[in-house]
Amino acid sequence: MVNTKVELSGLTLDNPVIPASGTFGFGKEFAEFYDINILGSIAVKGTTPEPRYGNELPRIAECAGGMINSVGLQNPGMKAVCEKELPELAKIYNKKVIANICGSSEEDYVKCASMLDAQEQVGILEINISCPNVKCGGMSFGTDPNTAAELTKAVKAVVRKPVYMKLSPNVTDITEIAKACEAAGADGISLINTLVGMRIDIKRRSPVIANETGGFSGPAIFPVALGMVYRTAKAVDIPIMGIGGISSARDVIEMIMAGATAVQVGAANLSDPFTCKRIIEELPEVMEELGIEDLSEIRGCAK
Amino acid sequence: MVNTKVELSGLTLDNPVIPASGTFGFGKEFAEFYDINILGSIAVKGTTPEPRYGNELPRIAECAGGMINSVGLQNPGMKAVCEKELPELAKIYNKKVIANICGSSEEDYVKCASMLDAQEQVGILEINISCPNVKCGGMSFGTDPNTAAELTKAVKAVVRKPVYMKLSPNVTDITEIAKACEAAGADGISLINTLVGMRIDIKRRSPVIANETGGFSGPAIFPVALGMVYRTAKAVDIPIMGIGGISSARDVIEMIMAGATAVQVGAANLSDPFTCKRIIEELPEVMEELGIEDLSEIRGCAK
Amino acid sequence: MNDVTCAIKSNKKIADQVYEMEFYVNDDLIERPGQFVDIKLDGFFLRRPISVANKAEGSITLVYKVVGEGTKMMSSLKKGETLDLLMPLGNGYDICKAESTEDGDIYLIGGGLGVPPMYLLASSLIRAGEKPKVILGFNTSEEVFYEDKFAALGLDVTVATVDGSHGIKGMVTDAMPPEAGYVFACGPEPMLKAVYERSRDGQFSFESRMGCGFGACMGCSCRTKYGSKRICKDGPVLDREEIIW
Amino acid sequence: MNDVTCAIKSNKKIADQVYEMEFYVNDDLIERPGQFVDIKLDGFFLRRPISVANKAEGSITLVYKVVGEGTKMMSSLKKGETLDLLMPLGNGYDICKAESTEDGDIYLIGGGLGVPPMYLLASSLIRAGEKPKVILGFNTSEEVFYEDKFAALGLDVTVATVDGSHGIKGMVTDAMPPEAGYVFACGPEPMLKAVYERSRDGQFSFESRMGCGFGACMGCSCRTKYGSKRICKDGPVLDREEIIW
Ligand SMILES: Cc1cc2nc3c(=O)[nH]c(=O)nc-3n(C[C@H](O)[C@H](O)[C@H](O)COP(=O)(O)OP(=O)(O)OC[C@H]3O[C@@H](n4cnc5c(N)ncnc54)[C@H](O)[C@@H]3O)c2cc1C
Ligand SMILES: Cc1cc2nc3c(=O)[nH]c(=O)nc-3n(C[C@H](O)[C@H](O)[C@H](O)COP(=O)(O)OP(=O)(O)OC[C@H]3O[C@@H](n4cnc5c(N)ncnc54)[C@H](O)[C@@H]3O)c2cc1C
Ligand SMILES: Cc1cc2nc3c(=O)[nH]c(=O)nc-3n(C[C@H](O)[C@H](O)[C@H](O)COP(=O)(O)O)c2cc1C
Ligand SMILES: Cc1cc2nc3c(=O)[nH]c(=O)nc-3n(C[C@H](O)[C@H](O)[C@H](O)COP(=O)(O)O)c2cc1C
Ligand code: FES
Ligand code: FES
Repeated sequence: MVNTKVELSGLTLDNPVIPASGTFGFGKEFAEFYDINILGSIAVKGTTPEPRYGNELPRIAECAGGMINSVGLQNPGMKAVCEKELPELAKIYNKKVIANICGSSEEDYVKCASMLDAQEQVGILEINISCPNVKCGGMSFGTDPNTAAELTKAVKAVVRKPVYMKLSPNVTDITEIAKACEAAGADGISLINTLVGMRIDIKRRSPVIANETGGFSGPAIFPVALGMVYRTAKAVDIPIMGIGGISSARDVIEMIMAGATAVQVGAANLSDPFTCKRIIEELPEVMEELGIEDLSEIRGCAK
Repeated sequence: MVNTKVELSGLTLDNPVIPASGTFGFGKEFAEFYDINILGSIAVKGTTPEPRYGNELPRIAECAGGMINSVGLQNPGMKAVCEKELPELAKIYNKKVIANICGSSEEDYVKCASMLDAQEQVGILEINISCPNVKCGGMSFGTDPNTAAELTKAVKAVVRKPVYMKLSPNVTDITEIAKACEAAGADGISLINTLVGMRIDIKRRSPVIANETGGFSGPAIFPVALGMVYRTAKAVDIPIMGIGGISSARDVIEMIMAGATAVQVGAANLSDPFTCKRIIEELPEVMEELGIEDLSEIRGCAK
Repeated sequence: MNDVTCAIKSNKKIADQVYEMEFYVNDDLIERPGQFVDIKLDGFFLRRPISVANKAEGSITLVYKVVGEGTKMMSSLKKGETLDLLMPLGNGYDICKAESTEDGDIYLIGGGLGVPPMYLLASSLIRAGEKPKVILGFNTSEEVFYEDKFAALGLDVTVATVDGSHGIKGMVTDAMPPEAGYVFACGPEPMLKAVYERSRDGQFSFESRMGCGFGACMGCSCRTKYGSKRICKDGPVLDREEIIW
Repeated sequence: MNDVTCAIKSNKKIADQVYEMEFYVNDDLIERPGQFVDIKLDGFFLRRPISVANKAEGSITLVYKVVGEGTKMMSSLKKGETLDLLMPLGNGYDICKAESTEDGDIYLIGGGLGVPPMYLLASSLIRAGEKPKVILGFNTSEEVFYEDKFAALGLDVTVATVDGSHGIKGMVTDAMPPEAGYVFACGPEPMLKAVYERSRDGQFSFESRMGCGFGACMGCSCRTKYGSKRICKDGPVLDREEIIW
């Protein structure tokens, strides 16, 4: 029997498969498809201090092998998340979850992080400094190492749980940002968030997305994500959650070989709601085929 | 009858379709498939002052909707290009071509550009400051606005022909680099070059590409390229050659609506050698269907 | 919600660019008219949402227009080939609400590809003892479909074409009374808005580009008087009184 | 070079994970043994290069092993389905060069999926009046194929398996003389190198991951004594004397 368990900053996950923030809501829609307790963990929808409606419609465009979204962090706000969404999720999911936090200012992040840190259900705080879909905040925190480091420090100062900084791929050198976050005390790095992308409706002669550009993700971005995880894993010593374009157990193995400890599956959940279930079922078979007994054997083995 | 002609810095092209540098050699392999005189122009293989063997094998990996290459600018050197490759191309192609120039130092670029500037056949000089596959030079010139501007000035000082700076997408803000090149006298911008990407062979537990990471291109990157062309077209007043993931006449229209004046087709030539021919044949039909009489009507119309 | 693989029973052209496709599937899965299915097509990342036009014992029927690459591919599929569908999706029309109104006729108003869901709705209303008036709008005579099918249900059907090549000339609103009591509408947004303005009450079905189609991604949210709603899950049908334009 | 669409005549398993596929196509397109075709498969960006194993009037045969997703898909294709091929690609073996040597036997040495091109080569050599000795190497008996076909050509065939489960136990080099006069070899690189070291002259066929397969991208270049060569166009067959390991 192969062992699919992985350890993430003291949290033991039954397997490394985690739905990515924003693509799994607070779990209940997926619970209609399968028992979500099979998941390693769940990264819930990005939360801001106040409720947010998000961007105008259309928010979605299709691409070859992927999609663009400009949801713009629509969420019910941290109070509703703590008082309603998380308790409801607790009824259908009995493991720790990953809270995903966003804001427009350092204060926002700090407020939101300290409130979510207090929730028993939350195992890890994932600080999203990489959302390309919000005007102020979001990605701007993730493109400069100093700003990223300061935010990391500010959040770390008010919380007890492990803090993972979720980075943007839309930068010249991701390893610089990752190193700055590590030096500032981050417990781990989540990468990547979406690439900036665009589609134009040639009949209407205008951008498909109301917001013009949006966040591009799905299988098409896998090679970019893999390269960034690989380079970052060489640059830092803290664990990495590999995200971007994952849709199969083989992709998971590739990400772990690149240096990831766990992985998150995003857009693939939307086009096939059973993606995470399928990956979790296939993972032991693929491990056996490749002669892998424990995932820790292969972490970062591709050199 | 629709008009597919476009004008690029004084050069009139029969149509906006140009094979991208590095994916069309010096034309002769494609001349075995079709009469290459139908092409708007041809961007020939990146040239350095000295011959270069390039990177170790394997240099190619496959991805969903694209590929990774790490050819590493293998080329016979500027002397052989001017004395052998271009004269041979002239026998099978009777229009102006785009010379693609690379180097490891400013001096390299200047030497190569001035030699190619003297070739009658060359209509435009494309300065590749974005190759992710060479250790020194290449991309490093394309990630900092000041360096890019200096190189632009240095090249402009020694040549008479229009100079297009070919930019890397692997940067935090491409418009900054484009604006710096424009201010330094560039006649146009070519974008994008390849994204940094990677694949791992999970059986061998090592990177597929000998060089570990490589340049990722093909249909998968189209939304990234489109977004960068769109944003850059708003930021500069010089013409843009839109490159990245183009494989159909509809993609060409989308790129032009984003602001490109002409387009280049790269990886798609490799998986289907008839791609450019097919696009050129389909373009008038698609224009008619969309009610476009002249491509200048739609340039940058998506707002 | 179910993920079902089903075989195509027939797929034929019924008007200019418009096709009717029937699948073998457990039709009991469809609970209400106005619900839709989300179709996975080979080579496309996102699914294609299409409303259920009709259902019979063991099958459902869709009517779709070829507008892009996905629907073009659908039109090339043959009998016996299989498709992967998520269904049933969306709230659908609540016909009980219409029964309870007492001020005049019920109108079913469909524009273009908003016509198909009206057919299953009409059947449901008839089964519930109602006799709605049907108004169908198209651009031109070549696009007209299902007029005969609605007539065969014994309903009063008016067709309006923009160019006047079939039925009355004009928009669906030209066939409406100045103020309709209760409307069920589906069609392009400008049509919905015009119908909204000429009706006192009713239910309107909206379209949106969708990420998931089942409520998880917030890709389709719209503002309503009762807060934001997901068109795929809380819609596609909204009550007249909650709509914000 | 041609881009041809051709129909599959047959596609069947002939050994563990190994399939033989025959296509209807103008076989005159294949000029030399050792040339290959490059196959476009739905859903894959790059083509798959496969050597021509045999040709007959109006058809060619490939033998391929399922090693990944692309070859897995190939193995699922049925008679009558069509594939898009670029062909002929590569230089192929030059059998004239072997005729001109006078010191001893000609050896055909194939390892694993290096065996198929040896079959067309053997037929060509026989037609040219030669009678090469054939040595085939596999890991284990379940992987063995084409031994009988070579024997049916009237040639002396030795099979070596690493585990000794069929033929002699060992590598192809264990079946070779200490120094072979002229060899034609195809197989994994370590095998080629071992054969190289035990031969005076010959031609060796190499593999490489390919971008285009027709000489345009420099994705497959290797160093030789006469400068860099493209495996897809100037190769896949290299002369012994030009090889740099
Ligand atoms: C709830 C709902 C019910 C629908 N019912 C029907 C129906 O019964 N019959 C019918 O013909 N059409 C219906 N549509 C519209 C149908 O979904 C689109 O015409 C179809 O998705 C277009 O796909 P395509 O690949 O041909 O076009 P493309 O333009 O190539 O599609 C590109 C992307 O945009 C999306 N898209 C394009 N147009 C629309 C649209 N109008 N609405 C939503 N997404 C769109 C596609 O799904 C795809 O993701 C419905 C839409 C919704 C939301
Ligand atoms: C000139 C030449 C002739 C060949 N002849 C044969 C033959 O007759 N029979 C046979 O079984 N195999 C042959 N091969 C190897 C065959 O091309 C690969 O096994 C096949 O491409 C694997 O595809 P896949 O999708 O199953 O594997 P994957 O590993 O999923 O393929 C991923 C990518 O890597 C490439 N790739 C993987 N392995 C190889 C390889 N060994 N060589 C080149 N590219 C590779 C694929 O083409 C694809 O682009 C030949 C290769 C070359 C270069
Ligand atoms: C519809 C959608 C909504 C998303 N919302 C969030 C979010 O709220 N917070 C966040 O950190 N990332 C968000 N993301 C990014 C994903 O979590 C993930 O990083 C990205 O999509 C790359 O993974 P993928 O290629 O598997 O989709 C969202 C992505 C999508 C597609
Ligand atoms: C095999 C290969 C070789 C390339 N060589 C060069 C080069 O020499 N000079 C250059 O500027 N770009 C080079 N490129 C980049 C392309 O010109 C183009 O910018 C990039 O591939 C994006 O376009 P695509 O998605 O259509 O391939 C190369 C790309 C490929 C795939
Ligand atoms: S499309 Fe995902 S929530 Fe509606
Ligand atoms: S694979 Fe392109 S040159 Fe050989």
